[in-house]
Amino acid sequence: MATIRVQEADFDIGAEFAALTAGRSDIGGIGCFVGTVRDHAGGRRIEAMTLEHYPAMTGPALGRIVAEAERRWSLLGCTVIHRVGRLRPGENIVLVLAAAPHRQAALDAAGFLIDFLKTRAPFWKKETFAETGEEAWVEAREGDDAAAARWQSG
Amino acid sequence: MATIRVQEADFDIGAEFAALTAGRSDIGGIGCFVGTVRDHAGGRRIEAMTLEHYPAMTGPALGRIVAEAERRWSLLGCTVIHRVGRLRPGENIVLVLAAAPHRQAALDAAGFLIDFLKTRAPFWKKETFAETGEEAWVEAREGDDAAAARWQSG
Amino acid sequence: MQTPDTRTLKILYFAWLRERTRVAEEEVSVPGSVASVGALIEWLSARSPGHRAAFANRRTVRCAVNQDFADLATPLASGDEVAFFPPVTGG
Amino acid sequence: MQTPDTRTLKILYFAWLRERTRVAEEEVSVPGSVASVGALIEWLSARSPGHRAAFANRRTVRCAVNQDFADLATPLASGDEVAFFPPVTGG
Repeated sequence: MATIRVQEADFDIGAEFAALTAGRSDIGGIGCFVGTVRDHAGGRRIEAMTLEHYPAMTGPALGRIVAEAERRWSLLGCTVIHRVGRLRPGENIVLVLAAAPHRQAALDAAGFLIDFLKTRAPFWKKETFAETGEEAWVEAREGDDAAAARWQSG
Repeated sequence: MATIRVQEADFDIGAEFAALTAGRSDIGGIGCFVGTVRDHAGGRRIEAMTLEHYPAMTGPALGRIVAEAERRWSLLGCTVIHRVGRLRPGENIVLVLAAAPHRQAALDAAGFLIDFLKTRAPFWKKETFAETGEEAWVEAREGDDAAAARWQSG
Repeated sequence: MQTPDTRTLKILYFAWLRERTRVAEEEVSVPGSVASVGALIEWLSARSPGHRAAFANRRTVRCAVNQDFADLATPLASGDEVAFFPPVTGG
Repeated sequence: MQTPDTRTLKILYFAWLRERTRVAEEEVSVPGSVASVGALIEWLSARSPGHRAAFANRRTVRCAVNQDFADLATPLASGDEVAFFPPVTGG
Protein backbone atom coordinates (compact mmCIF):
# COMPACT_ATOMS: atom_id res chain seq x y z
CA MET A 1 0.00 0.00 0.00
CA ALA A 2 2.83 2.41 -0.79
CA THR A 3 3.20 4.79 -3.71
CA ILE A 4 6.83 5.63 -4.52
CA ARG A 5 7.69 7.79 -7.51
CA VAL A 6 10.64 9.78 -8.82
CA GLN A 7 9.68 12.19 -11.56
CA GLU A 8 10.53 15.47 -13.28
CA ALA A 9 6.90 16.61 -13.36
CA ASP A 10 5.23 18.40 -10.47
CA PHE A 11 2.82 16.45 -8.26
CA ASP A 12 -0.78 17.31 -7.36
CA ILE A 13 -1.02 17.32 -3.56
CA GLY A 14 -4.82 17.11 -3.46
CA ALA A 15 -4.85 14.23 -5.96
CA GLU A 16 -2.26 12.31 -3.92
CA PHE A 17 -4.31 12.71 -0.72
CA ALA A 18 -7.38 11.53 -2.65
CA ALA A 19 -5.57 8.51 -4.09
CA LEU A 20 -4.25 7.50 -0.65
CA THR A 21 -7.64 7.70 1.05
CA ALA A 22 -9.97 6.68 -1.82
CA GLY A 23 -12.69 4.28 -0.70
CA ARG A 24 -11.23 3.95 2.81
CA SER A 25 -12.86 4.76 6.13
CA ASP A 26 -10.37 3.09 8.49
CA ILE A 27 -7.97 6.04 8.43
CA GLY A 28 -7.97 8.42 11.40
CA GLY A 29 -5.25 10.78 10.24
CA ILE A 30 -2.78 11.58 7.49
CA GLY A 31 0.56 13.20 8.27
CA CYS A 32 2.18 15.08 5.42
CA PHE A 33 5.30 17.00 4.52
CA VAL A 34 5.95 18.98 1.35
CA GLY A 35 9.42 20.35 0.65
CA THR A 36 9.79 23.35 -1.65
CA VAL A 37 12.65 25.28 -3.27
CA ARG A 38 13.61 28.38 -1.31
CA ASP A 39 14.75 31.49 -3.15
CA HIS A 40 17.85 32.04 -1.06
CA ALA A 41 20.60 30.07 0.65
CA GLY A 42 23.35 31.37 2.91
CA GLY A 43 22.26 34.93 2.15
CA ARG A 44 22.54 34.45 -1.65
CA ARG A 45 19.67 34.55 -4.08
CA ILE A 46 18.89 31.23 -5.82
CA GLU A 47 18.02 31.10 -9.50
CA ALA A 48 17.38 27.35 -9.69
CA MET A 49 17.86 24.05 -7.86
CA THR A 50 18.91 21.03 -9.91
CA LEU A 51 18.31 17.57 -8.44
CA GLU A 52 20.09 14.47 -9.68
CA HIS A 53 19.74 10.92 -8.41
CA TYR A 54 21.06 7.37 -8.88
CA PRO A 55 18.13 5.78 -10.69
CA ALA A 56 19.02 2.13 -10.11
CA MET A 57 19.36 2.74 -6.37
CA THR A 58 16.64 5.32 -5.69
CA GLY A 59 13.69 2.94 -5.94
CA PRO A 60 15.22 0.27 -3.67
CA ALA A 61 16.43 2.92 -1.18
CA LEU A 62 13.00 4.55 -0.93
CA GLY A 63 11.43 1.08 -0.67
CA ARG A 64 13.69 0.26 2.30
CA ILE A 65 12.77 3.55 4.02
CA VAL A 66 9.04 2.93 3.53
CA ALA A 67 9.36 -0.68 4.71
CA GLU A 68 11.11 0.52 7.87
CA ALA A 69 8.30 3.04 8.53
CA GLU A 70 5.72 0.27 8.03
CA ARG A 71 7.64 -1.92 10.50
CA ARG A 72 7.61 0.84 13.14
CA TRP A 73 4.02 2.10 12.81
CA SER A 74 0.66 0.59 11.86
CA LEU A 75 0.34 2.46 8.59
CA LEU A 76 -2.65 2.18 6.30
CA GLY A 77 -0.71 3.55 3.36
CA CYS A 78 2.00 5.99 2.45
CA THR A 79 3.19 8.05 -0.49
CA VAL A 80 6.68 9.30 -1.32
CA ILE A 81 7.18 11.40 -4.46
CA HIS A 82 10.50 13.08 -5.19
CA ARG A 83 11.18 15.34 -8.13
CA VAL A 84 14.44 15.50 -10.11
CA GLY A 85 15.72 17.92 -12.74
CA ARG A 86 15.87 21.71 -12.72
CA LEU A 87 13.41 23.41 -10.34
CA ARG A 88 12.72 27.08 -9.71
CA PRO A 89 12.18 28.80 -6.33
CA GLY A 90 8.69 28.08 -5.00
CA GLU A 91 8.41 24.75 -6.83
CA ASN A 92 7.67 21.50 -5.01
CA ILE A 93 10.57 19.08 -4.43
CA VAL A 94 9.17 16.25 -2.33
CA LEU A 95 5.86 14.95 -0.96
CA VAL A 96 5.51 12.51 1.93
CA LEU A 97 2.15 11.18 3.15
CA ALA A 98 1.52 8.65 5.92
CA ALA A 99 -1.98 7.40 6.79
CA ALA A 100 -2.70 5.66 10.09
CA PRO A 101 -5.59 4.87 12.43
CA HIS A 102 -4.32 7.51 14.89
CA ARG A 103 -2.74 10.93 14.48
CA GLN A 104 0.49 10.39 16.39
CA ALA A 105 1.51 7.44 14.21
CA ALA A 106 0.62 9.40 11.06
CA LEU A 107 2.66 12.45 12.14
CA ASP A 108 5.61 10.44 13.44
CA ALA A 109 5.77 8.29 10.31
CA ALA A 110 5.69 11.36 8.04
CA GLY A 111 8.54 12.91 10.06
CA PHE A 112 10.51 9.66 9.95
CA LEU A 113 10.04 9.30 6.18
CA ILE A 114 11.35 12.78 5.39
CA ASP A 115 14.25 12.52 7.89
CA PHE A 116 15.36 9.19 6.44
CA LEU A 117 14.79 10.28 2.87
CA LYS A 118 17.14 13.21 3.49
CA THR A 119 19.94 10.97 4.77
CA ARG A 120 19.42 7.60 3.02
CA ALA A 121 18.09 8.24 -0.48
CA PRO A 122 20.56 8.96 -3.31
CA PHE A 123 19.56 12.48 -4.34
CA TRP A 124 21.90 15.44 -4.73
CA LYS A 125 21.04 19.11 -5.04
CA LYS A 126 22.94 21.76 -6.96
CA GLU A 127 22.10 25.42 -6.48
CA THR A 128 22.46 28.01 -9.24
CA PHE A 129 22.96 31.49 -7.78
CA ALA A 130 21.06 34.36 -9.31
CA GLU A 131 23.68 37.13 -9.43
CA THR A 132 26.61 35.22 -10.92
CA GLY A 133 25.10 32.09 -12.46
CA GLU A 134 27.64 30.19 -10.36
CA GLU A 135 26.70 26.66 -9.36
CA ALA A 136 27.41 24.82 -6.11
CA TRP A 137 26.50 21.39 -4.80
CA VAL A 138 24.53 21.62 -1.57
CA GLU A 139 26.50 20.21 1.34
CA ALA A 140 24.87 17.69 3.64
CA ARG A 141 23.86 19.20 6.97
CA GLU A 142 24.92 17.63 10.23
CA GLY A 143 21.45 18.51 11.50
CA ASP A 144 19.97 16.09 8.98
CA ASP A 145 22.05 13.21 10.32
CA ALA A 146 21.06 14.19 13.85
CA ALA A 147 17.39 14.27 12.86
CA ALA A 148 17.62 10.79 11.33
CA ALA A 149 19.61 9.50 14.33
CA ARG A 150 16.80 10.48 16.71
CA TRP A 151 14.81 7.55 15.30
CA GLN A 152 17.53 4.99 16.07
CA SER A 153 16.44 4.65 19.68
CA GLY A 154 12.80 4.25 18.59
CA MET B 1 -0.72 35.23 7.83
CA ALA B 2 -3.06 32.63 9.30
CA THR B 3 -6.23 31.17 7.86
CA ILE B 4 -8.68 29.96 10.51
CA ARG B 5 -12.08 28.61 9.53
CA VAL B 6 -14.88 26.57 11.08
CA GLN B 7 -17.34 25.26 8.52
CA GLU B 8 -19.82 22.52 7.69
CA ALA B 9 -18.54 22.12 4.13
CA ASP B 10 -15.59 19.92 3.23
CA PHE B 11 -12.24 21.56 2.49
CA ASP B 12 -10.05 21.15 -0.59
CA ILE B 13 -6.60 20.11 0.61
CA GLY B 14 -4.84 20.97 -2.65
CA ALA B 15 -6.50 24.40 -2.79
CA GLU B 16 -5.46 25.16 0.82
CA PHE B 17 -1.83 24.24 0.08
CA ALA B 18 -1.99 26.45 -3.01
CA ALA B 19 -3.48 29.37 -1.07
CA LEU B 20 -0.83 29.09 1.65
CA THR B 21 2.10 29.05 -0.77
CA ALA B 22 0.76 31.25 -3.60
CA GLY B 23 3.37 33.68 -4.90
CA ARG B 24 5.90 32.74 -2.22
CA SER B 25 9.37 31.35 -2.65
CA ASP B 26 10.70 31.77 0.90
CA ILE B 27 9.06 28.56 2.17
CA GLY B 28 11.24 25.48 2.60
CA GLY B 29 8.61 23.10 3.88
CA ILE B 30 4.97 22.67 4.81
CA GLY B 31 3.92 20.30 7.58
CA CYS B 32 0.35 19.06 7.42
CA PHE B 33 -2.14 16.93 9.30
CA VAL B 34 -5.58 15.86 8.12
CA GLY B 35 -7.95 14.14 10.54
CA THR B 36 -10.69 11.91 9.13
CA VAL B 37 -13.72 10.04 10.52
CA ARG B 38 -12.98 6.37 11.22
CA ASP B 39 -15.67 3.77 10.63
CA HIS B 40 -15.25 2.09 14.01
CA ALA B 41 -14.57 2.96 17.64
CA GLY B 42 -14.03 0.59 20.54
CA GLY B 43 -14.89 -2.35 18.29
CA ARG B 44 -18.27 -0.87 17.24
CA ARG B 45 -19.17 0.28 13.77
CA ILE B 46 -19.75 4.03 13.37
CA GLU B 47 -22.59 5.37 11.26
CA ALA B 48 -21.80 9.06 11.70
CA MET B 49 -19.79 11.55 13.73
CA THR B 50 -21.49 14.79 14.77
CA LEU B 51 -19.32 17.75 15.76
CA GLU B 52 -20.59 20.68 17.75
CA HIS B 53 -18.69 23.74 18.94
CA TYR B 54 -18.99 26.96 20.94
CA PRO B 55 -19.03 29.52 18.11
CA ALA B 56 -18.22 32.63 20.17
CA MET B 57 -15.18 30.91 21.68
CA THR B 58 -13.88 28.78 18.80
CA GLY B 59 -12.39 31.63 16.80
CA PRO B 60 -10.56 33.22 19.75
CA ALA B 61 -9.38 29.79 20.99
CA LEU B 62 -7.97 28.82 17.60
CA GLY B 63 -6.42 32.28 17.31
CA ARG B 64 -4.62 31.80 20.65
CA ILE B 65 -3.32 28.39 19.55
CA VAL B 66 -2.03 29.78 16.25
CA ALA B 67 -0.45 32.79 18.01
CA GLU B 68 1.35 30.43 20.38
CA ALA B 69 2.68 28.39 17.43
CA GLU B 70 3.87 31.61 15.75
CA ARG B 71 5.61 32.60 18.98
CA ARG B 72 7.45 29.27 19.17
CA TRP B 73 8.46 28.83 15.52
CA SER B 74 9.36 31.15 12.62
CA LEU B 75 6.28 30.37 10.60
CA LEU B 76 5.60 31.85 7.17
CA GLY B 77 1.91 31.03 7.42
CA CYS B 78 -0.52 28.50 8.76
CA THR B 79 -4.00 27.18 8.13
CA VAL B 80 -6.47 25.60 10.53
CA ILE B 81 -9.84 24.44 9.19
CA HIS B 82 -12.24 22.45 11.38
CA ARG B 83 -15.55 21.04 10.22
CA VAL B 84 -18.72 20.86 12.31
CA GLY B 85 -22.05 19.10 11.78
CA ARG B 86 -22.78 15.51 10.84
CA LEU B 87 -19.93 13.68 9.07
CA ARG B 88 -19.75 10.17 7.64
CA PRO B 89 -16.86 7.70 7.95
CA GLY B 90 -14.06 8.61 5.57
CA GLU B 91 -14.92 12.32 5.60
CA ASN B 92 -12.41 15.00 6.54
CA ILE B 93 -12.69 16.59 10.00
CA VAL B 94 -9.73 18.89 10.36
CA LEU B 95 -6.84 20.33 8.33
CA VAL B 96 -3.70 21.87 9.79
CA LEU B 97 -0.91 23.38 7.66
CA ALA B 98 2.27 25.09 8.86
CA ALA B 99 4.77 26.65 6.46
CA ALA B 100 8.32 27.49 7.56
CA PRO B 101 11.77 28.10 6.10
CA HIS B 102 12.90 24.69 7.38
CA ARG B 103 11.23 21.30 7.66
CA GLN B 104 11.62 20.67 11.37
CA ALA B 105 9.80 23.88 12.30
CA ALA B 106 7.04 23.08 9.79
CA LEU B 107 6.54 19.54 11.11
CA ASP B 108 6.79 20.50 14.77
CA ALA B 109 4.36 23.39 14.37
CA ALA B 110 1.83 21.17 12.57
CA GLY B 111 2.07 18.62 15.39
CA PHE B 112 1.75 21.34 18.02
CA LEU B 113 -1.31 22.86 16.31
CA ILE B 114 -3.22 19.57 16.17
CA ASP B 115 -2.22 18.56 19.72
CA PHE B 116 -3.37 21.90 21.13
CA LEU B 117 -6.47 22.01 18.98
CA LYS B 118 -7.48 18.65 20.45
CA THR B 119 -7.15 19.88 24.04
CA ARG B 120 -7.84 23.65 23.88
CA ALA B 121 -10.46 24.29 21.21
CA PRO B 122 -14.16 23.97 22.13
CA PHE B 123 -15.28 21.13 19.85
CA TRP B 124 -17.20 18.02 20.95
CA LYS B 125 -17.77 14.82 19.01
CA LYS B 126 -20.76 12.53 19.24
CA GLU B 127 -20.66 9.11 17.61
CA THR B 128 -23.72 7.38 16.17
CA PHE B 129 -23.30 3.61 16.18
CA ALA B 130 -24.36 1.69 13.09
CA GLU B 131 -26.10 -1.34 14.58
CA THR B 132 -28.32 0.33 17.18
CA GLY B 133 -28.46 3.98 16.15
CA GLU B 134 -27.35 4.71 19.72
CA GLU B 135 -25.41 7.93 20.26
CA ALA B 136 -22.51 8.60 22.62
CA TRP B 137 -20.33 11.61 23.28
CA VAL B 138 -16.67 10.83 22.68
CA GLU B 139 -14.68 10.97 25.91
CA ALA B 140 -11.47 12.97 26.04
CA ARG B 141 -8.40 10.79 25.95
CA GLU B 142 -5.68 11.13 28.55
CA GLY B 143 -3.24 10.56 25.71
CA ASP B 144 -4.38 13.84 24.15
CA ASP B 145 -3.55 15.77 27.31
CA ALA B 146 -0.19 14.02 27.47
CA ALA B 147 0.51 14.90 23.83
CA ALA B 148 -0.29 18.57 24.48
CA ALA B 149 1.73 18.56 27.71
CA ARG B 150 4.87 17.50 25.83
CA TRP B 151 5.01 21.01 24.39
CA GLN B 152 4.99 22.70 27.82
CA SER B 153 8.72 22.23 28.28
CA GLY B 154 9.43 23.57 24.79
CA MET C 1 -34.58 44.84 38.93
CA GLN C 2 -30.92 44.16 39.47
CA THR C 3 -29.62 45.41 42.80
CA PRO C 4 -25.90 45.88 43.53
CA ASP C 5 -26.12 42.56 45.37
CA THR C 6 -27.09 40.44 42.35
CA ARG C 7 -25.27 39.49 39.18
CA THR C 8 -26.88 38.81 35.81
CA LEU C 9 -25.06 36.04 33.95
CA LYS C 10 -25.56 34.36 30.61
CA ILE C 11 -25.08 30.61 30.98
CA LEU C 12 -24.35 28.27 28.04
CA TYR C 13 -24.29 24.46 28.05
CA PHE C 14 -22.69 22.22 25.45
CA ALA C 15 -22.68 18.52 24.52
CA TRP C 16 -24.05 16.25 27.28
CA LEU C 17 -24.36 19.12 29.75
CA ARG C 18 -26.93 20.67 27.42
CA GLU C 19 -28.69 17.32 27.06
CA ARG C 20 -28.92 16.93 30.85
CA THR C 21 -29.97 20.50 31.71
CA ARG C 22 -32.28 20.47 28.64
CA VAL C 23 -31.32 24.05 27.95
CA ALA C 24 -28.68 25.46 25.59
CA GLU C 25 -28.66 28.94 27.06
CA GLU C 26 -30.25 30.72 29.99
CA GLU C 27 -29.94 34.06 31.71
CA VAL C 28 -29.79 33.98 35.50
CA SER C 29 -29.63 36.55 38.31
CA VAL C 30 -27.53 35.21 41.12
CA PRO C 31 -27.10 36.65 44.65
CA GLY C 32 -23.95 38.53 45.50
CA SER C 33 -22.60 35.54 47.38
CA VAL C 34 -22.30 33.62 44.09
CA ALA C 35 -19.01 35.29 43.21
CA SER C 36 -17.01 32.49 41.57
CA VAL C 37 -17.46 29.65 39.10
CA GLY C 38 -17.44 27.14 41.95
CA ALA C 39 -20.25 28.95 43.78
CA LEU C 40 -22.18 29.29 40.52
CA ILE C 41 -22.07 25.52 39.96
CA GLU C 42 -23.53 24.98 43.47
CA TRP C 43 -26.27 27.53 42.73
CA LEU C 44 -27.10 26.13 39.26
CA SER C 45 -27.21 22.54 40.59
CA ALA C 46 -30.28 23.46 42.65
CA ARG C 47 -32.25 24.72 39.62
CA SER C 48 -33.55 21.34 38.41
CA PRO C 49 -32.83 17.61 38.61
CA GLY C 50 -31.32 17.95 35.13
CA HIS C 51 -28.94 20.66 36.30
CA ARG C 52 -28.02 18.51 39.30
CA ALA C 53 -27.25 15.57 36.97
CA ALA C 54 -25.21 17.79 34.66
CA PHE C 55 -22.94 18.93 37.49
CA ALA C 56 -22.93 15.63 39.43
CA ASN C 57 -19.38 14.72 38.47
CA ARG C 58 -17.41 17.98 38.69
CA ARG C 59 -14.25 16.39 37.33
CA THR C 60 -15.84 15.95 33.91
CA VAL C 61 -17.10 19.55 33.70
CA ARG C 62 -15.04 22.32 32.12
CA CYS C 63 -15.85 26.03 32.12
CA ALA C 64 -15.14 29.19 30.15
CA VAL C 65 -15.86 32.73 31.30
CA ASN C 66 -16.20 35.22 28.46
CA GLN C 67 -14.86 32.62 26.00
CA ASP C 68 -11.68 31.91 27.94
CA PHE C 69 -10.99 28.78 29.97
CA ALA C 70 -11.75 29.25 33.65
CA ASP C 71 -11.58 27.23 36.87
CA LEU C 72 -13.58 26.99 40.09
CA ALA C 73 -11.86 30.05 41.55
CA THR C 74 -12.45 32.33 38.58
CA PRO C 75 -14.43 35.41 39.79
CA LEU C 76 -17.67 36.45 38.12
CA ALA C 77 -18.97 39.90 37.21
CA SER C 78 -22.40 40.95 36.07
CA GLY C 79 -22.77 40.52 32.31
CA ASP C 80 -20.32 37.61 32.10
CA GLU C 81 -20.96 34.79 29.64
CA VAL C 82 -20.28 31.51 31.46
CA ALA C 83 -20.14 28.26 29.45
CA PHE C 84 -20.11 24.71 30.83
CA PHE C 85 -19.02 21.72 28.73
CA PRO C 86 -17.20 18.38 28.89
CA PRO C 87 -13.46 18.12 28.15
CA VAL C 88 -13.04 19.04 24.49
CA THR C 89 -12.74 16.29 21.86
CA GLY C 90 -12.15 18.04 18.54
CA GLY C 91 -9.37 17.53 16.04
CA MET D 1 40.80 -11.19 -21.06
CA GLN D 2 39.68 -11.54 -17.47
CA THR D 3 41.77 -13.96 -15.44
CA PRO D 4 40.70 -15.44 -12.09
CA ASP D 5 42.98 -12.84 -10.56
CA THR D 6 41.10 -9.81 -11.89
CA ARG D 7 37.64 -8.39 -11.20
CA THR D 8 35.50 -6.51 -13.69
CA LEU D 9 33.57 -3.71 -11.98
CA LYS D 10 31.13 -1.10 -13.21
CA ILE D 11 31.92 2.23 -11.55
CA LEU D 12 29.43 5.13 -11.34
CA TYR D 13 30.11 8.70 -10.19
CA PHE D 14 27.51 11.24 -9.10
CA ALA D 15 27.36 14.98 -8.36
CA TRP D 16 30.77 16.60 -7.89
CA LEU D 17 32.59 13.24 -8.07
CA ARG D 18 31.37 12.93 -11.66
CA GLU D 19 32.41 16.52 -12.38
CA ARG D 20 35.93 15.85 -11.06
CA THR D 21 36.51 12.44 -12.71
CA ARG D 22 34.80 13.78 -15.86
CA VAL D 23 33.13 10.42 -16.31
CA ALA D 24 29.66 9.27 -15.25
CA GLU D 25 30.32 5.57 -15.68
CA GLU D 26 33.29 3.37 -16.51
CA GLU D 27 34.06 -0.32 -16.55
CA VAL D 28 37.37 -1.32 -14.98
CA SER D 29 39.30 -4.54 -14.51
CA VAL D 30 41.12 -4.47 -11.23
CA PRO D 31 43.81 -6.88 -9.94
CA GLY D 32 42.85 -9.50 -7.36
CA SER D 33 44.47 -7.44 -4.63
CA VAL D 34 41.75 -4.78 -5.04
CA ALA D 35 39.24 -6.72 -2.96
CA SER D 36 37.43 -4.00 -1.00
CA VAL D 37 35.96 -0.55 -1.52
CA GLY D 38 38.93 0.99 0.30
CA ALA D 39 41.43 -0.71 -2.02
CA LEU D 40 39.31 0.26 -5.04
CA ILE D 41 39.45 3.95 -4.06
CA GLU D 42 43.27 3.74 -3.91
CA TRP D 43 43.37 2.07 -7.30
CA LEU D 44 40.92 4.50 -8.94
CA SER D 45 42.76 7.53 -7.52
CA ALA D 46 45.73 6.66 -9.73
CA ARG D 47 43.70 6.70 -12.96
CA SER D 48 43.81 10.47 -13.59
CA PRO D 49 44.36 13.77 -11.81
CA GLY D 50 40.55 14.15 -11.88
CA HIS D 51 40.09 10.84 -10.11
CA ARG D 52 42.72 11.84 -7.57
CA ALA D 53 40.87 15.11 -6.94
CA ALA D 54 37.54 13.30 -6.61
CA PHE D 55 38.83 11.01 -3.87
CA ALA D 56 41.15 13.56 -2.21
CA ASN D 57 38.92 14.03 0.83
CA ARG D 58 37.67 10.54 1.72
CA ARG D 59 35.40 11.82 4.47
CA THR D 60 33.13 13.49 1.91
CA VAL D 61 32.88 10.39 -0.32
CA ARG D 62 30.08 7.85 0.11
CA CYS D 63 29.76 4.51 -1.67
CA ALA D 64 27.14 1.97 -2.69
CA VAL D 65 27.84 -1.55 -3.92
CA ASN D 66 25.03 -3.03 -6.00
CA GLN D 67 22.72 -0.15 -4.97
CA ASP D 68 23.20 -0.61 -1.25
CA PHE D 69 25.25 1.66 1.01
CA ALA D 70 28.76 0.28 1.59
CA ASP D 71 31.87 1.26 3.53
CA LEU D 72 35.64 0.96 3.03
CA ALA D 73 35.64 -2.65 4.24
CA THR D 74 32.85 -3.86 1.93
CA PRO D 75 34.25 -6.73 -0.23
CA LEU D 76 33.98 -6.65 -4.02
CA ALA D 77 33.09 -9.40 -6.49
CA SER D 78 33.40 -9.43 -10.26
CA GLY D 79 30.31 -7.89 -11.85
CA ASP D 80 29.59 -5.55 -8.95
CA GLU D 81 28.21 -2.08 -9.62
CA VAL D 82 30.11 0.36 -7.41
CA ALA D 83 28.86 3.96 -7.09
CA PHE D 84 30.69 6.91 -5.52
CA PHE D 85 28.94 10.10 -4.49
CA PRO D 86 28.86 12.88 -1.87
CA PRO D 87 26.63 12.63 1.22
CA VAL D 88 23.06 12.73 -0.05
CA THR D 89 21.11 16.00 0.04
CA GLY D 90 17.62 15.16 -1.17
CA GLY D 91 14.32 15.83 0.47
